[in-house]
Amino acid sequence: MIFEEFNPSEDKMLKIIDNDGRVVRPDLFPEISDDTIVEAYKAMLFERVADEMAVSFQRQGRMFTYPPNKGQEAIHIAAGNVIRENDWLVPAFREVGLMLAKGVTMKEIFLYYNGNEQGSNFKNAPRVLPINVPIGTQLPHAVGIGYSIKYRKKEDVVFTYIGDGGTSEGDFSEALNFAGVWQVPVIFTIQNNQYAISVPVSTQTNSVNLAVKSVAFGIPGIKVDGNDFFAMYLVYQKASEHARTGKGPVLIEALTYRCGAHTTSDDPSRYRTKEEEAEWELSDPLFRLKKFMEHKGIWKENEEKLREKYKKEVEQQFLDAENFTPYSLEDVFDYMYVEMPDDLKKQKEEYQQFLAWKGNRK
Amino acid sequence: MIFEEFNPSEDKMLKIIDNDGRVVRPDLFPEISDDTIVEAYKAMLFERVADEMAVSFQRQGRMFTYPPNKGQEAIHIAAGNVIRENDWLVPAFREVGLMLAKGVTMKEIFLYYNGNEQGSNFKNAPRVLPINVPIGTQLPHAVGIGYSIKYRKKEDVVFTYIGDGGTSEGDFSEALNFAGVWQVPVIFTIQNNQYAISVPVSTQTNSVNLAVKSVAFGIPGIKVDGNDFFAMYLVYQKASEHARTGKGPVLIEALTYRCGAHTTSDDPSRYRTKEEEAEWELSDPLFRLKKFMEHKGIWKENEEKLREKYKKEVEQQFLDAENFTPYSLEDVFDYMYVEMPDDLKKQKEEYQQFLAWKGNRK
Amino acid sequence: MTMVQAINNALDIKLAEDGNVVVYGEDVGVVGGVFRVTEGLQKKYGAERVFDSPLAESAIVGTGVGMALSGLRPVVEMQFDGFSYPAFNQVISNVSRMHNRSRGRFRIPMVIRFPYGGGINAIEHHSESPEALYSHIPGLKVIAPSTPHDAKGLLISAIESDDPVIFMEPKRIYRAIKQEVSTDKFTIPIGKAKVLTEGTDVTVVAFGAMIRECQRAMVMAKEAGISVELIDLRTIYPIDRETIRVSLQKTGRLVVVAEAQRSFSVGSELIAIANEEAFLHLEAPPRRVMGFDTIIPLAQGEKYFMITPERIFYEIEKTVKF
Amino acid sequence: MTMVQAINNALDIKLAEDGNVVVYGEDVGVVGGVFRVTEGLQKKYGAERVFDSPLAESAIVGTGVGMALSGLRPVVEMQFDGFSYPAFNQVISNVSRMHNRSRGRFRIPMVIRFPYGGGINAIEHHSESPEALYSHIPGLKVIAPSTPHDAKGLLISAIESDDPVIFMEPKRIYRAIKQEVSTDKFTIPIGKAKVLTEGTDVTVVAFGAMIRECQRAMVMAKEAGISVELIDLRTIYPIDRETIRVSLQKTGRLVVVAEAQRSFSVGSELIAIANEEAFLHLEAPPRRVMGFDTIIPLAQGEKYFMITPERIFYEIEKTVKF
Ligand SMILES: Cc1ncc(C[n+]2csc(CCOP(=O)(O)OP(=O)(O)O)c2C)c(N)n1
Ligand SMILES: Cc1ncc(C[n+]2csc(CCOP(=O)(O)OP(=O)(O)O)c2C)c(N)n1
Ligand SMILES: [Mg+2]
Ligand SMILES: [Mg+2]
Repeated sequence: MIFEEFNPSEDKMLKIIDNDGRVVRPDLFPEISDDTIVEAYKAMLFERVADEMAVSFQRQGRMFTYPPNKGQEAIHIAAGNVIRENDWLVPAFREVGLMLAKGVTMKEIFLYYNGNEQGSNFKNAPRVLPINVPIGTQLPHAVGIGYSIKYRKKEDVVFTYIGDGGTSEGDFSEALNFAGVWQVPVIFTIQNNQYAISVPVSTQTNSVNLAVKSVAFGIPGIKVDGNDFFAMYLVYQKASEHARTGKGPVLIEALTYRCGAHTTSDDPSRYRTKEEEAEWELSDPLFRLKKFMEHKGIWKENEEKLREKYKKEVEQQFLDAENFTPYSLEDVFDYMYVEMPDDLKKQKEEYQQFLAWKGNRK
Repeated sequence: MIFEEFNPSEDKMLKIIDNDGRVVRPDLFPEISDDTIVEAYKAMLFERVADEMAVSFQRQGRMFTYPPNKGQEAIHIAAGNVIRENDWLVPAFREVGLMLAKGVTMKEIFLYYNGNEQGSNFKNAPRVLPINVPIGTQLPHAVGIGYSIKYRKKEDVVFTYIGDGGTSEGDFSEALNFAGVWQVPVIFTIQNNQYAISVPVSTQTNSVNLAVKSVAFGIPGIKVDGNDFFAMYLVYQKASEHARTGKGPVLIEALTYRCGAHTTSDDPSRYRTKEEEAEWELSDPLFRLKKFMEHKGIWKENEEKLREKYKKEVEQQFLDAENFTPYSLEDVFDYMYVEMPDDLKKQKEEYQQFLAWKGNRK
Repeated sequence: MTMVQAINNALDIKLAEDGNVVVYGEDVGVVGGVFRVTEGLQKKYGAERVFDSPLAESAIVGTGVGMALSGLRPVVEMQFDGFSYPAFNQVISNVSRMHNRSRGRFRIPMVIRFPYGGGINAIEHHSESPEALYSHIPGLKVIAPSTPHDAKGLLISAIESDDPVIFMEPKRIYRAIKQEVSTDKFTIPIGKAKVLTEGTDVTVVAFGAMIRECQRAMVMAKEAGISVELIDLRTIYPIDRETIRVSLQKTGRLVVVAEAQRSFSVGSELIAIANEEAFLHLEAPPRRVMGFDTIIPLAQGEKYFMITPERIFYEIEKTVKF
Repeated sequence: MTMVQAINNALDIKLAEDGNVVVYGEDVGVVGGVFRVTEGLQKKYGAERVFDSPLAESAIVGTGVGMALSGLRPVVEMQFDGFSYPAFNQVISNVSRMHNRSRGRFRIPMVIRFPYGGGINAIEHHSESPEALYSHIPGLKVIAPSTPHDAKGLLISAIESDDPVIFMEPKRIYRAIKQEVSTDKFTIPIGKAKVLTEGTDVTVVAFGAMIRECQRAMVMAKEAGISVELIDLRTIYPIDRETIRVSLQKTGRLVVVAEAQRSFSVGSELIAIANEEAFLHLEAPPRRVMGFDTIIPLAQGEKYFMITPERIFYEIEKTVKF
């Protein structure tokens, strides 16, 4: 079993293809069709195009702050290939490709970063939670959902995400501890992209790696090359099989790199070197998967054309978000409660009176 | 080094004498004089007598709720023998013997449980923090003090305590993580007395033991027989040497048993068996140390007489607490701020007016 | 029934009636809670529905959010008022916001119960009245009953509410008041105050354990010829403005009685409401009979901090004589 | 100087003057904070005095308690208002209580700084105004400056205070206001409000970023012939009752302007104070121009939630015309 072979206490890491797309562990290569591989690559490409465009929309002043996820696509698309319709996704905020795989649309994501809560009202993804901003607080939610699943004797699994920095929050440890005690079907993924804004992992913790934190909670943990699509695919297959068959939670550390800025407000040149960035570029997940496909001769598409097609799709989604129903006063008040208190109704009315006064005044 | 030999991942436990007081690991027997051993036993006996009397004062209705520590004395007195005057103690609430060793008096402890904050104003123990009630919150304080020590390039060490249940709180993990990153001189002891009120350790966490949680924070951890005075003495010697020489924090799990109730309001028969209690009685730390001394022929005192003497001492301390200056209105107000706001002064005055009115009324 | 029994009965009824209800927290399972509020429920409904959790309030509440949005109706216990704070971030960032954040896609039908208040000679952090903190948080409803009957009816309403509820139980009167309470199911609406005694000279607003103290003060007031209208708030957020307005239009005088520290409190809010709703009727400055802006002292100091009937009477008299 | 520069300058002065001052939090070291408030300080004073911590607010504050009681003067940053909540338990259970609990044996000369408030089109949890939560906690002092000059003087006072201080920085005007500020050391007393403009018809009380909005509203008021007395609270706890009393005795009318949700808020408290201090002078019901009791909406909804000069004027006029 991979969870035994890749013991995080010994700082081992699961890796199936190298930076040049060559298979280094053929014995571990997952069962996966060529078609699936090609489609996965396309999904990663789509995620990347969408991300680049999001950054550029923000630059154009058409969107507020946005956190890019360039470089982390293998994790998302591998999970997207394993996660089932009835499985739950409890995201942090950098899992766009996986959210798309679950039915969230770029329009919704743009709407959210455009400052409209309707962007969290995923119409076709009832089992995806909104993006979670207060770091770490999402993990107990995942565990609670896991409890519901177990309570109802279902075979669903919860996928949940956190960053390397997030592992320092108390909620991270509390959630993993509850998951261990309750033996709930939750797959925790730490996207270790090396930084929490400007703070490197070495300032975040003194543990040998992040996967090893699983030991404190008595759950299996494994460190994986997060830029290796096949390694991530394998680990998600094994982890979801584990969770789905009642064997409890799993902690995955996916080693990756945040190629972009923390958000569009951040300037990484203040805290990391060009050399470091260049080195990580060598293990870019798209590059590696493409190389693999080329070696195998299964890549037949024209990437530039694909890019153009995706750009148009993303553009349309963005326009749809821009042209979304204008934000109304109802949007401020009407979702606060299932049963709105009278006080709140009155506050709304009073504000409407002010608006009327204001209208008359002009 | 013991931290390597007793690897918590393999669930090893440091133990030097057995339940019959026989040395099972002569190679690890610490350097310690016979006198020190005898004095340590006396201190343990004193702690036990004080504890029994506290319970009985509470039963007599002369004191409010009190948390007994019977069975955990070896941990406290071993630490008391290693801790230095300039070292800090950041307690939870069951470390009475160690607090006494640092200069706290039973009078102060009684005063506290009698409902007077002056019981935390330790006159002769400037480096002992008050008892800490909100579980886990004391550990970050210990780490902060550790930071001060390191910042000032001192050689002091911080001893801090938590229970098995407390390891589930977020603050436990956050504090240990900070300690690992900052490499501060803090010795964390988990007094694993098997229960958090009624909840057994098995419901608290799924980890193989509690010492192993150190792995998550990259600090040395060790599981020790907490009812074995010599094991605790050795581990505190090694841990404080480690911390004092700039090698950073250590996590100790001291395996013990809370022989009494959680507090005087608790009834353990509701959640554990007489058999379990009887079994743990066999490893009573006083019994074991006494046996050791008897084998070695160094115990020459009359225990009954000692008990009587200690009882008198404790009784006197209790009377001193009972006869402490009556609680005044000043005690409510005057310690809130170094610089008291006018508002608060006014509230106090208004209350005094009420008291005057009340006085006139009678 | 005592209040402890009434709450137990409410949980029992909802556990029996609705398979989605689960009850958990520290020590609530095997021993039935440190106050025995959940006694017998694990035996009756099994350890999957009534259980002990690890000692971590943030995760207790946080897992509750996950359960609630996936269809369960968790009723979680914080062992004491002062130990609800480790969960504060989950409460303010998620419990209260998930419905709004998801535009109604997810509901959080969750109850967070805890014993609150002083007067039982407890150790530090066991005597707090944090209603103002929770009532300031939009998205929550906050309840504090004053009798066994109300506790039962309000708790059933809280469990049935699709909005999250903070349910504060006045521990001081957990067993101090006995009352006939029907063992049948009944509910009491959230957000409605109750006029306990009608009167004409002054309106006294209180809740929880302070109601009994007010009633004692009213005996003194009666002797002094003062007619007090006593309102039990029952729900602290949303406050029933209507009941307060009607009363103040009659009496023109307001005294708020609560244990908590007085600044930025339920007392402040009630005075603001009195001004907004009945300014022209006010004949005397509303008064706050509340805790000092100090930490509630340990047992020996409670005699100063806790609100006594005499002190309430003193303030009532001042208000009426103004 | 902008407010960011003024705060940086205050920290610089105290770091230079007092070897016990240390500054830390998430991203405050290498990059100098996400708003660059601590920029350059690590370079100048070294990574032992100005540093990045792991991402855990509870431990940031909790370690600060340990540092403070052992002789340091920690100034810690919570990266945003909405991320001060994970540390709430440490603040309410320890920061505010250690001095009282130990009967003055330990002091907590600690400052917890964070940017607060809305109006910058931020994402969720980045636009909160939690002053009521912190002001209700006994043992703390709570400050919110409205100008670069005040920010500097008040922060130096806060760092020198032997009591713990919550220092709320109105992020919306971090760089929006430039002002001549002396680079010399100066302090501004904690607990004193400032009358910014004298007036006779109505007293407007505000703080932080709302001062600027009030000043804009006052232009409209002036045109309408209304004379406004504008008070900048500066310290939110303890509130300067005296300044408010004197003003209300003159104007008889009160409007409170603040961004936070209105229930159980600084608005409620100020109305209570107005009643307690100047009841007989009040000529109109005091009004709260505050946020709704809703979660502050995402950017597109801020136009409704944020207090505009026009809305302040509207309420001023209502109050004066009452
Ligand atoms: C509780 C909390 N504190 C601080 C922040 C501000 N913040 C947003 S992202 C971030 C860094 C997160 O780092 P990491 O967990 O590694 O995730 P990444 O951004 O690298 O994906 C911080 C500090 C927050 N969102 N929540
Ligand atoms: C934050 C918090 N939650 C709950 C409590 C109530 N409480 C007091 S002691 C205790 C159990 C502690 O168990 P453990 O950590 O094992 O220490 P022990 O009592 O066994 O020494 C609990 C739940 C508390 N004091 N603080
Ligand atoms: Mg990261
Ligand atoms: Mg224990």
